[in-house]
Amino acid sequence: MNFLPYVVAAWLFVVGLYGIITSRHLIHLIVCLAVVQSSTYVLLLSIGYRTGAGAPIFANVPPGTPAVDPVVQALALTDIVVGATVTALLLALAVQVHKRRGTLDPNRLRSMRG
Amino acid sequence: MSERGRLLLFVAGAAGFAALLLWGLAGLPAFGDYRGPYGDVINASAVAQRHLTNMASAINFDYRGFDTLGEEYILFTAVTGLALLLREIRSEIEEAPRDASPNRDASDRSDALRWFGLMLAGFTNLFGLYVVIHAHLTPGGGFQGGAILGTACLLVYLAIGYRAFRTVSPKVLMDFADATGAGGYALIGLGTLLAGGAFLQNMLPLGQTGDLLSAGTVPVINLVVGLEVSGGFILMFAEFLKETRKPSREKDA
Amino acid sequence: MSINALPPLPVVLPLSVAALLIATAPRLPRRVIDLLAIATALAVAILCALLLVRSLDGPIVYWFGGWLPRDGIALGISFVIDPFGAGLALLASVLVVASLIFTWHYFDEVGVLFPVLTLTFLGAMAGFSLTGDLFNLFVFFELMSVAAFALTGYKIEEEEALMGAFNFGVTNSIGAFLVLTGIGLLYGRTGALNLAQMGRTLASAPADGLVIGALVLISTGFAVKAALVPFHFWLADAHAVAPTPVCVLFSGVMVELGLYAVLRVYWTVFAGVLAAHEDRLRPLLLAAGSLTVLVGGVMCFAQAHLKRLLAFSTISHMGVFLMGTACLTADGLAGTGLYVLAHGLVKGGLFLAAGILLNRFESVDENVLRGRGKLLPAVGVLFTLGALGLSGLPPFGTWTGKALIEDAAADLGFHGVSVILFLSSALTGGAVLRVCGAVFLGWGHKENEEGKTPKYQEKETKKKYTRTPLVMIVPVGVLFLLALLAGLWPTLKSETVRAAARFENPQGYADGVLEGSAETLLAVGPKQPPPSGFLSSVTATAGAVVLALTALFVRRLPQSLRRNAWRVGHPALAVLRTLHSGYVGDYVVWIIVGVAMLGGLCAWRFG
Amino acid sequence: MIALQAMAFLLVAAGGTAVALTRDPTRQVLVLALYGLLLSVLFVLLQAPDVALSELAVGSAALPLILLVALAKVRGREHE
Repeated sequence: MNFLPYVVAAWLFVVGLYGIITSRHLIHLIVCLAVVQSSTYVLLLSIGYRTGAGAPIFANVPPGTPAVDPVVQALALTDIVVGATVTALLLALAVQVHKRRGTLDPNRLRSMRG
Repeated sequence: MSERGRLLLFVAGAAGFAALLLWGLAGLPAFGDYRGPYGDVINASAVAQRHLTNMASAINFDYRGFDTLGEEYILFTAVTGLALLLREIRSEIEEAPRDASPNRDASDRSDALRWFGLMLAGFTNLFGLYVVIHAHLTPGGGFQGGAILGTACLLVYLAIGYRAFRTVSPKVLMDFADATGAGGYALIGLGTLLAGGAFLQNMLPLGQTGDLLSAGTVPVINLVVGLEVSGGFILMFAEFLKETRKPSREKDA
Repeated sequence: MSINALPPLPVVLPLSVAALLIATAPRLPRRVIDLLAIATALAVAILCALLLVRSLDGPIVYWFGGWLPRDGIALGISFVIDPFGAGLALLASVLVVASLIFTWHYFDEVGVLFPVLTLTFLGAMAGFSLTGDLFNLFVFFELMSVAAFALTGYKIEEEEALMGAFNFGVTNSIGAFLVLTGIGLLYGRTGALNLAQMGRTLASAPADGLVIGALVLISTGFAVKAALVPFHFWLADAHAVAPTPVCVLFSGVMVELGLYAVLRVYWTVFAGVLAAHEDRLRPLLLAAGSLTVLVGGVMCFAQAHLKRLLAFSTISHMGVFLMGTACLTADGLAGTGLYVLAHGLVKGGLFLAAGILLNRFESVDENVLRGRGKLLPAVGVLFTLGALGLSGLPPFGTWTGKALIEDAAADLGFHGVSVILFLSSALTGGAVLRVCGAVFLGWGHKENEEGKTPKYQEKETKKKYTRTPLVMIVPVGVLFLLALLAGLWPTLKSETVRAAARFENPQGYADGVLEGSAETLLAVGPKQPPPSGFLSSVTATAGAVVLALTALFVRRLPQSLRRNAWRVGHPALAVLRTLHSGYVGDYVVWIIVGVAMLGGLCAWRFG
Repeated sequence: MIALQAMAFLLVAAGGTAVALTRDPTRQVLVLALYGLLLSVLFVLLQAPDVALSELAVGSAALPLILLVALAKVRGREHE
């Protein structure tokens, strides 16, 4: 258990990348990018965890009760909103590509080359 | 590169990459052994310093409020970018939007479904509002509540239709929410500057810990964030929904 | 509000105005919006200049929310402003002013959206340059990216533009995740996000896998933005298709900011713990820089699409900048700083000039434009001036920077660096000079190659002008003038060297941020520009002229020579061209391979 | 608690893998919504209720909905 969370985070990063490079559909590719991003949430929250401690909310427990790190939680919150916006922008590009070309297969779509 | 070549190169690269990641991760303290000091300092002092109980909100809206300003602007910029990317261009001949015909929406869905959807949307909205305003006390806040509010408006679309969605979230109003949400955050900061404090310094009275009106500027900023996030999410939905209107027109035509 | 309240303003001012414009847009006439945007960018430029001057004698430390550090632990976010950060923000705002003026007749159909995105882009770049907090750096990185993706995809009727923006978005997002993973590693070790505090904590133990892993992840993540080989593929795609006024900002300053972030993080967080390894780091970075120079330079010369050509020239120059900073000395860094400044101005001007051609002739293809530029002698003169500036002809600022880098490398015994620098200047300057000869003088012959690039592009203004409007020409001239001024300004060089010495002093930085103490200023004696730098720069320009003329009059060379050159050069070039496939999956694979390779090399050198 | 967390981590790893390996975009979006749910559960177990709520709202509701809308736009128009 000591390092399982970190291994899971690394795995999510790599498996998301695998999805991206083998993708046959731009929207599928965007979703795989979201998987890569989820690796960072898992990593951040695992780093800030403390065994046996509670959530960093002192509404029903007195201040001073052992709590996990709230900083990584704040970072993860920011990260989630950022992820959603980037996904939406890429999606808009994909929708427009489809409108022009009628396909979303990256093998048939290219930016400039050579 | 051939597909096979790409995959082989990826496997080699990913193996090296994973080895690097694991080598780095092995240097971390074991899981469950967070050592601080940043989070511990805030856990120890924020209740006394800021009269609030939710530490994540304390960080997002006070200690590291400047990050959140940037984050709000990321959302704002994305919404502006979506409007740019999904704009209607001159070459696309525009007909009157299909849903301008009043009968269309009603015919698709049964009454029971519509009522159920409306009720669900109503509850979700209430829940979203609750989540927004209790940021400094319990889990939740402007992001989560804003996202829930945005999703609630989408439920209206699913239950009744596009026109109803636009009625509960008129474009002008949402543009305004989006802009004032992001701009309002910046203005709060400028206000604290004018008052002689540091940018985004918490200068309002802190009140009683546990009250709805406590923690100084935290609930104010949180409301502004809620405004921005809900407006931003609804505008994002709206841009994409606008897109879906077009192909159905083509098919019918 | 006292003068001490200035630091947040370069970020907050453009962001506030952007929101204001969206809220009031329906009621404002187009010209008011434009003027407001230009005035805001000008105000940011003035603010940055003020901050730059004030930071010459020591960094300006500003704590947001009034959260001063306690016992060496930072509670909030700080801006730490030094001449390098303020200078980059200043460069960004000057380029934004130029590009907003240039777009006076542009973007009629999108109204307020373009100025709004440009202003948020400016605010993000300013924040990115000034911050002293690692996660805040990440936030501004993302803000910058989101604005940049949207601006790149502006021409939604062109498949290349959409896919260029898509590739840009995917690769840079992966870069951001690499950075964030690195931040996670560092946070787990140090429990801090403030750069100074992280550096201090890290220095208390020897370097291990975590330190090296974090260094590699953060450097490569930002290297995607900095377009260093093999992370560079997205750049040419995005620059070739983005509207020209946007390219000015991308090539002129955004890409350079990627390298700035690597340096900033290295010199505040890693320099302490890796101090003993500097000698082993240097050759690694110099090799990476050389590779970037050569790939960028050769691909630049091989392009007929003018914007893509300029994009590859930026990649080549990024290699030079990496080599300058790879010396890990004050001279090398100062040389890079000066070069970045002058390059940004020259490259910005060149992109704008390309925009004028696009507007007049609806194409940026060298073969389509051949001879048609004879109608525009003024633009031709400016273009040639820019090409010479790009090749580092004295007294352009590019020359001072390059000479300083050469000296810094020679001081360390790396004499080969001058050869690489010569190649970079000759190839990129030569490519642009070749275009000048072809377009404005009609020299050379059409190549028989299959048209790889679309010959005609969606033009960026509503109507085609029969006379080039002054608002399009003047910004080009002003940018070149500023680049000349950067080379002639007497104290600029010595001040930059002084600032560079401070930049590379992690101890002083940490003391200044966490204790608020005056920095231990190192005594640095600025050197006089040696004549060797002058000579080698002129040689590089001469090399550029020779290359350009050779390419233009290749048919007058003896047949056997041509055939042999073709036999040697063509296969290599073909491979290089194939690698730039325009397919995002390939680009992602290269990123991962690059990370793995750098990781392996670092493990081998330091492990 | 530890066993529960370990299980949640493994489920998240499996969920992420499933998302990456699901080739059909529409089905993938549904798997993504499920994955968002798994992540939320994990975050609750890591004592991060704020992040869990956020992931629930964004990752398993808002984002899949936007994706479905975009897919509806492109579906059935594969021509050329």
